[in-house]
Amino acid sequence: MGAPGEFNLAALARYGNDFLAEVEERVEEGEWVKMCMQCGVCAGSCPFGPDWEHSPQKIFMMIRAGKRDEVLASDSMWMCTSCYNCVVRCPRKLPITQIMHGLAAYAHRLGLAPKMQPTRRWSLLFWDNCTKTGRVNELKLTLGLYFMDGIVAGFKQAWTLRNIGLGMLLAKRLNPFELIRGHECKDKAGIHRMLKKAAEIEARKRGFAKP
Amino acid sequence: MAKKEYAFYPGCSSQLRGSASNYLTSVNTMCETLDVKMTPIPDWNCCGASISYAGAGELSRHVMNARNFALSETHLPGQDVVATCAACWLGAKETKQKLDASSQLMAETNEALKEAGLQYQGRTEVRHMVEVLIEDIGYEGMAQPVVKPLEGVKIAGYVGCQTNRPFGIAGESFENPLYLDKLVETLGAEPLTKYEQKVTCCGGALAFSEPEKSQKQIKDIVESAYDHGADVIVTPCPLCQANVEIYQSEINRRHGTKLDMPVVYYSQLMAVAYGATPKAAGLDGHIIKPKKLQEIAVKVVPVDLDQRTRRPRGENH
Amino acid sequence: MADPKYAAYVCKGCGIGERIDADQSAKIAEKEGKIALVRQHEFLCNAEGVALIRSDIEKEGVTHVAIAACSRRAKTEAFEFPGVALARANLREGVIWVRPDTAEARETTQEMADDYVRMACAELKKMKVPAGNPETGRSKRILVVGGGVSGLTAAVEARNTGYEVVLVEKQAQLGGWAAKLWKRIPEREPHAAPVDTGVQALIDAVTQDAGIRVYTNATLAQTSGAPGRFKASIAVESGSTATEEVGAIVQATGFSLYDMNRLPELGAGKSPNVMDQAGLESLARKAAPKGLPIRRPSDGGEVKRVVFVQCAGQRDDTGKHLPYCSGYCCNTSIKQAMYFKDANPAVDTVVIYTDLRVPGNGEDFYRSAQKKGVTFTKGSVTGVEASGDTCRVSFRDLILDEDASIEAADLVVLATGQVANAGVDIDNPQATDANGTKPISILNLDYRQGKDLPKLSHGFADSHFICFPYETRRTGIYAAGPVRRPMDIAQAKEDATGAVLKAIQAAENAELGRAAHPRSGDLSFPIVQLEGCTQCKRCTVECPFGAIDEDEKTYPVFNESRCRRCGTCMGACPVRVISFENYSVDSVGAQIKAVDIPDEFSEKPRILVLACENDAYPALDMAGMQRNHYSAFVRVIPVRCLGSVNTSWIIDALNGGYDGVMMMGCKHGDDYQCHFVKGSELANSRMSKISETLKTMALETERVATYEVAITDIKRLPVLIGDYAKVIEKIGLSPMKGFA
Amino acid sequence: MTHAVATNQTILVVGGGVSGMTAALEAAECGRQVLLVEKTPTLGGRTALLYRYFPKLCHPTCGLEINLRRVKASRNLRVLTQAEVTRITGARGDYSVALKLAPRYVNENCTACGACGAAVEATIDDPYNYNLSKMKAAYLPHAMAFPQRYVLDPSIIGTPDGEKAKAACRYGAIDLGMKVESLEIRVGAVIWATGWRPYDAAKIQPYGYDRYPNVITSLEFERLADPHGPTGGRILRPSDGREAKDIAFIQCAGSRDENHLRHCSRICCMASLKQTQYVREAYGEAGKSTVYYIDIRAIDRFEDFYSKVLADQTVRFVKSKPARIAEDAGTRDPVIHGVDTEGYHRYATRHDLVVLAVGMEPSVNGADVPHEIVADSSGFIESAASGGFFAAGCASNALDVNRSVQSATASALRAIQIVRKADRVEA
Repeated sequence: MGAPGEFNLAALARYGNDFLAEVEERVEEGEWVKMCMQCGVCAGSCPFGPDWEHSPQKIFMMIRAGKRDEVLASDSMWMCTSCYNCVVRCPRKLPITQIMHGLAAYAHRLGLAPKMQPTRRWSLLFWDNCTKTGRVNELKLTLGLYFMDGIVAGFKQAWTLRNIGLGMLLAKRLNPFELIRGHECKDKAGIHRMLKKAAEIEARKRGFAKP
Repeated sequence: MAKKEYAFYPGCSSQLRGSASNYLTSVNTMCETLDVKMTPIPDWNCCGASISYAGAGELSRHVMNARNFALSETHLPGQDVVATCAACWLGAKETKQKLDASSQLMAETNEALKEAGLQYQGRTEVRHMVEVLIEDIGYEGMAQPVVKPLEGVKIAGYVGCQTNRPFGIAGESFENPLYLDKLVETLGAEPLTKYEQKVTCCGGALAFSEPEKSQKQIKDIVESAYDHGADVIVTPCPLCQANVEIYQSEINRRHGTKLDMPVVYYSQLMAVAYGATPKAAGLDGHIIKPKKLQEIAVKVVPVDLDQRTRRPRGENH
Repeated sequence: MADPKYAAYVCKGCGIGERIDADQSAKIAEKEGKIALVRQHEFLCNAEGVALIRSDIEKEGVTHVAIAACSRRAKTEAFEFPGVALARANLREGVIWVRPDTAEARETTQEMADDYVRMACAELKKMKVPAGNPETGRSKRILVVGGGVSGLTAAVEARNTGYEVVLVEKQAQLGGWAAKLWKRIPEREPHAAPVDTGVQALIDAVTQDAGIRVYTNATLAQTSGAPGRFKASIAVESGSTATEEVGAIVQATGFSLYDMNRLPELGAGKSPNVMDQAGLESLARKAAPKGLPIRRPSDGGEVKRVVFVQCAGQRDDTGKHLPYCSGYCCNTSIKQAMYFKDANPAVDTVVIYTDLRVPGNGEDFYRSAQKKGVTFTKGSVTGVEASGDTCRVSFRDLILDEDASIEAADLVVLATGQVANAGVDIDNPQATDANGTKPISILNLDYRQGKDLPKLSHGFADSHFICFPYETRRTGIYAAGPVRRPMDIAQAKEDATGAVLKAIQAAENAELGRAAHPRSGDLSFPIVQLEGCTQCKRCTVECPFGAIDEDEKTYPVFNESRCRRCGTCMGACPVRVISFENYSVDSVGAQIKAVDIPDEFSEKPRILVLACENDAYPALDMAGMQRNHYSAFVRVIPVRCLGSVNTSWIIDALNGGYDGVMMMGCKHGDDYQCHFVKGSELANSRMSKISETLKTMALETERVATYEVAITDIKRLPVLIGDYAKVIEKIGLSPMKGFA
Repeated sequence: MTHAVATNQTILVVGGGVSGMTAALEAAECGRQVLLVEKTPTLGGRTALLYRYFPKLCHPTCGLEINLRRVKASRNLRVLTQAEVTRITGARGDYSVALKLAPRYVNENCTACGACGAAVEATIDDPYNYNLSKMKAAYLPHAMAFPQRYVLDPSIIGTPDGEKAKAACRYGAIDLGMKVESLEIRVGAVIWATGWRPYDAAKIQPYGYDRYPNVITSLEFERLADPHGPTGGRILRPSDGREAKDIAFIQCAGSRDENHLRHCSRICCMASLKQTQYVREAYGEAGKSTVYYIDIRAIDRFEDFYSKVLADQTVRFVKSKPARIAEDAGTRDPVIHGVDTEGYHRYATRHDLVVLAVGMEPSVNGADVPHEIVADSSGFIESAASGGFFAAGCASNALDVNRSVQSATASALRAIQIVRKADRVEA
């Protein structure tokens, strides 16, 4: 995983542009961070606002203040539930949702994201699941999630939510045969080649070490 | 030859035997009545959804969507790609916009697509089924086939997030969209226009990873529907539908509440109003049964109706 | 001019005819008013009624017209008779509309109307048609004091309008501060980058124009005279003085920067790398034209990090520094940050602000700076310490809510404010300015009331009036640019253009012997009978516009074209020797005397109301328009300004048997609303002294009351009047009745 | 005065608000011929609808009275109300202007006695109270209206009400047959002083102006505080007529926002600071004002006023652009949701009334004015010094009254420069 070689972390100056520049180069929509005018609309618009430590606008200020470790190790951007409230209300039209996702993805790539952050793991699981066959295998995805913390925890979780699972089953909305052979695309191989290439290009473009 | 034809992008959840398969069922029934032909994009793939960000890079996400565009361009030339799932629509539309805006991103995308032997020309238009209904069919067009007005059914229109933001439906407000209410009215039911949770996020993306947080959202959404006297909640989004419906029991367990509010798709309302059988309207696909709708669905169609509407629905499923 | 011929017209329109006995009023005009020609008309303001008056003027040689109809504020275009003296009795807004239409009210309403007719006739007899000020202007040249952007603009704009200009600049070169700038803030889209100051073009335009006489290294040794005939003695470098006659003056003497050395806590004086915005401009002017980067003054080292400290010594509540905001500094820091970013995006630039103040399109400029990577931080700076060739800026980050610091800043720029170069404080000539320096006079006016323009708040020579930013207390002298209010180049140019128009107007008015704002076009002017004068100096002291000087024998010397016709001098004069042709101690005194005073057993008090014609009188009118009723015992006389009220009117009224006097003027004090600045305040202080006189007359002090009234008091006024009527009822009718 | 004679030495001023009146008067008092055209039936513009001015808290009608006196006294100035410019052709120094004059249905015989108003029954929304109240369809716009002459609303023409009005007038002032007139005039220079309009608050959806009666605009609040206003100067809630004592002021409602107006409207901060003092004037210590802001822009000596308000115990400042307003279903109290960004404090605060400090939008956007005029992307007119057009006041930028008058005075001089060149040519 790419430690940002050309960014001089040692001399990361408070309120200097170093970290901002890093974000602009490596984070999706990162070039927007500098445009925030600290009005706070995003902070007030987030349904999960009460649950996180730093609001988006505050994270943007922390980036400008050069607080690299605090930002990247933060749990806050993982709280984004992609509701886009902040995006449509931002008076500066910042794509805040995308920036939050981008920061999270970057933190993960650098291995700085909180290890046990459930959304991080869920996100990885999802991507892995849907790219394996080109389509989501909802049953495997669900089970995979239950058993994320090991067999025992998995069965506990499955047991507590058994009614839901059962209900879904009865409602023909959970298909047991997905375990053996679920939905999938015909051209799996093509999709895999295509995604491999995309990862390479992205790494090249954003200056990451090859994935 | 159908009145209208579209390249259909059902998405993972609303494919056959998916968690929202009843959405698909009802959409098919609805489209049949409206004489709209939906041809699935051959070998379509998952959009990646917004939640996949940590694993996916920016480009990978765009490439996934572009693959679907490329396929529809090749196999269903000239047809708009129509999604029924909010996440699919949003992901695809975002990719569409990004690629339109950046020739570099377009080139990179095609560089990747080449690996799968595909190329995207940039001609695809991405739309939501709701847009098709409002813009191509129109409210009058939707009203025309109604044979069973949903009289006396009080319906809370729950739009949720991703069908509404950041793109939304043209001419509708992000804070107070009215199209579900208009649609409900069109079908002869009673819209609860003052329902203030219509755009509240259900926390769907975090339903698994942060259950108690998302269930708090769901609780508000459902309780407010009760406050306004709703019989049923209607939504255009499979994720909203699933979350808001299936976690009610869990919420009851945690909070000792007695939530039992059915959550259905607009397409199901339409199918029922158009005289479809409960099965054809996908009413059997619910954990919380939409009783009022079922009652209407099983009612016999009055005979004094024209040819089209007398034909029983749902046989071809 | 032929013998005066008087005519009175009683209108019966708008219900007057039904509510009052017009025949009786007409008879009163004839018998008591001694008006030869009295007519009644059903609808006087229509074409036929106006034609009737016109023909009387032409055929009958009528010179004085009294119209008993609606308010003097209504139907002005119909009742306009050039060259004819006009008095109006307000029977509509002033009588029938403020009285109930009831049988029992009829008698008192009729008395009200009759009195107003008597008053109009009496006034008319004392009126003359103003001939205009004989002391007319000779020169229409414009003197511009100051050769910065404001002064240069004033000069150029005056020339473009066809007026000659004399420009005096104390420095050797023209251009002022603007000439010291590298670039200026853009005023047009896209508001993306600093633009050329354009000052050189202005300088060229001025120096190449034969119609502009430029004196550099020059100051005003003395300014005397009045609009249309100012005499400016200009002291030039050689030591000699040149004398120029000019019609009006624009003072564009600009500002000094607040002295940053008063800010040691912000590192001023601790390191050459700490500078004010002007300091940075001079660095930019040295480097930028050669395409070189700005370097660190201390050692010529590379500049990697620049910190801009906003509100340095401004918006200060400790009393140590400037309490106000200079307005331009946020945009200036943005501009200066761009100097660095445009040259080398790698340079870190941080602007530390508490409120970023970039109104209007400044918002676009702010956005452009953010795009270029300028970092904006809401914070308050607590200190700047120099160590070696860099500085440490400590501040409270108000967003992150923590103490923070920026290390190794190569440059620290302090956004200090503007201090007006407005000359001496005429109220306190010894006072020092915000920089602690004792100002020297700029205009050296030989006016009785001081050498320079009166100052407003914080030492700026601004106008106090929101609606009239160019209202000066020295007619014909207009301040422009930062001497008036802190401002940037774009605003200063606009301001100078406006000020020139006012200067031109003053010169034109002076030539025609007319008054300037707010009585624009008024041809009357104060006439003094010096033989009666006791040299008490009250008029010369109290004139709000410094129009009256004193000769060696301390007799008042009137400068009519400095005068604004408020009548404050008339009100001040204890021996009543100052008057206007159409507004005099007599013309008002006669109205007061004309009122019929019922005897003490009548239970009909009479209350004299002297109302400011700009606020109180319109408020009474509008009360009428809303049909808000009030007592029939008041008799209202509009006055130009409460300052023009001569105490003798009050005394005469009380001696004549009036039971009380209400004086309605504008708000005074810091937020005064008197358009003659001091009128209502002076009236107030005069009346506070009158209580002694009342005692000697054995009268209750309540019999004279002053009120601050606003034009919006349409509901309050009837209440005030009602309450006062109750007071009179309580203390009883005046014992003076019947003695007059 | 419908037949205005004008020559290429005449200055045309479009707009009869404080800027237009100032430009017209200053030019006329310099001895120039001026024609002032105003779209509505009265001079005075928007400032006539304000209760007080900042920072002195004096009354706009006071200055208006002086300006109207100047208008009445000036022999060089002619005024046309209900007149609109439809076309301008020609070049600097010699323009030909087409004017459209809407019928007033009342002629110069009108004495403003009010009989017609008393006679008609129909009522219409009162734009002079921002439609917070109704007025008779035969009306005098407001107490300071000039010309002081009634107006018949077109809606009653051809109705019994129209005839009632005619019958009630004893002076033959009502002419139901009046038609739209068009007029072609020649002028040398044109000053655009078309002013501004409040940004449509309904477009700011998160604040629910279109859904919640107790969310109003700053302009409407001025009317509530004004003794001439619909409540006689009492601050009452639209929903239930209760006194509003706990009032929120939300800054940048439509301004500084790329979803609405990009620019800062300059006046709103001071306007809200001023309005907090209305609350104090009405309730003393019992009143409560909360100002939600991004930056308080109290420039130059306005800072003194800001300091005064800061010291006022009844006023609270929250550095936050509120995210949204919800409504308490029972009380209809607006509840403001957001985050105080100074240290990140979440709030959900209930108020009696919310006042949106709405932004300033030029009334004439670039598209509507003749092509000679250069307008920026916000619609503000940039006076092209090269031409014979000049913008004054808020048509040129977001300005307060004082700066508008400065701007108008400057444009008057520029216009004079054009026409004097013209008369040179003539001579």
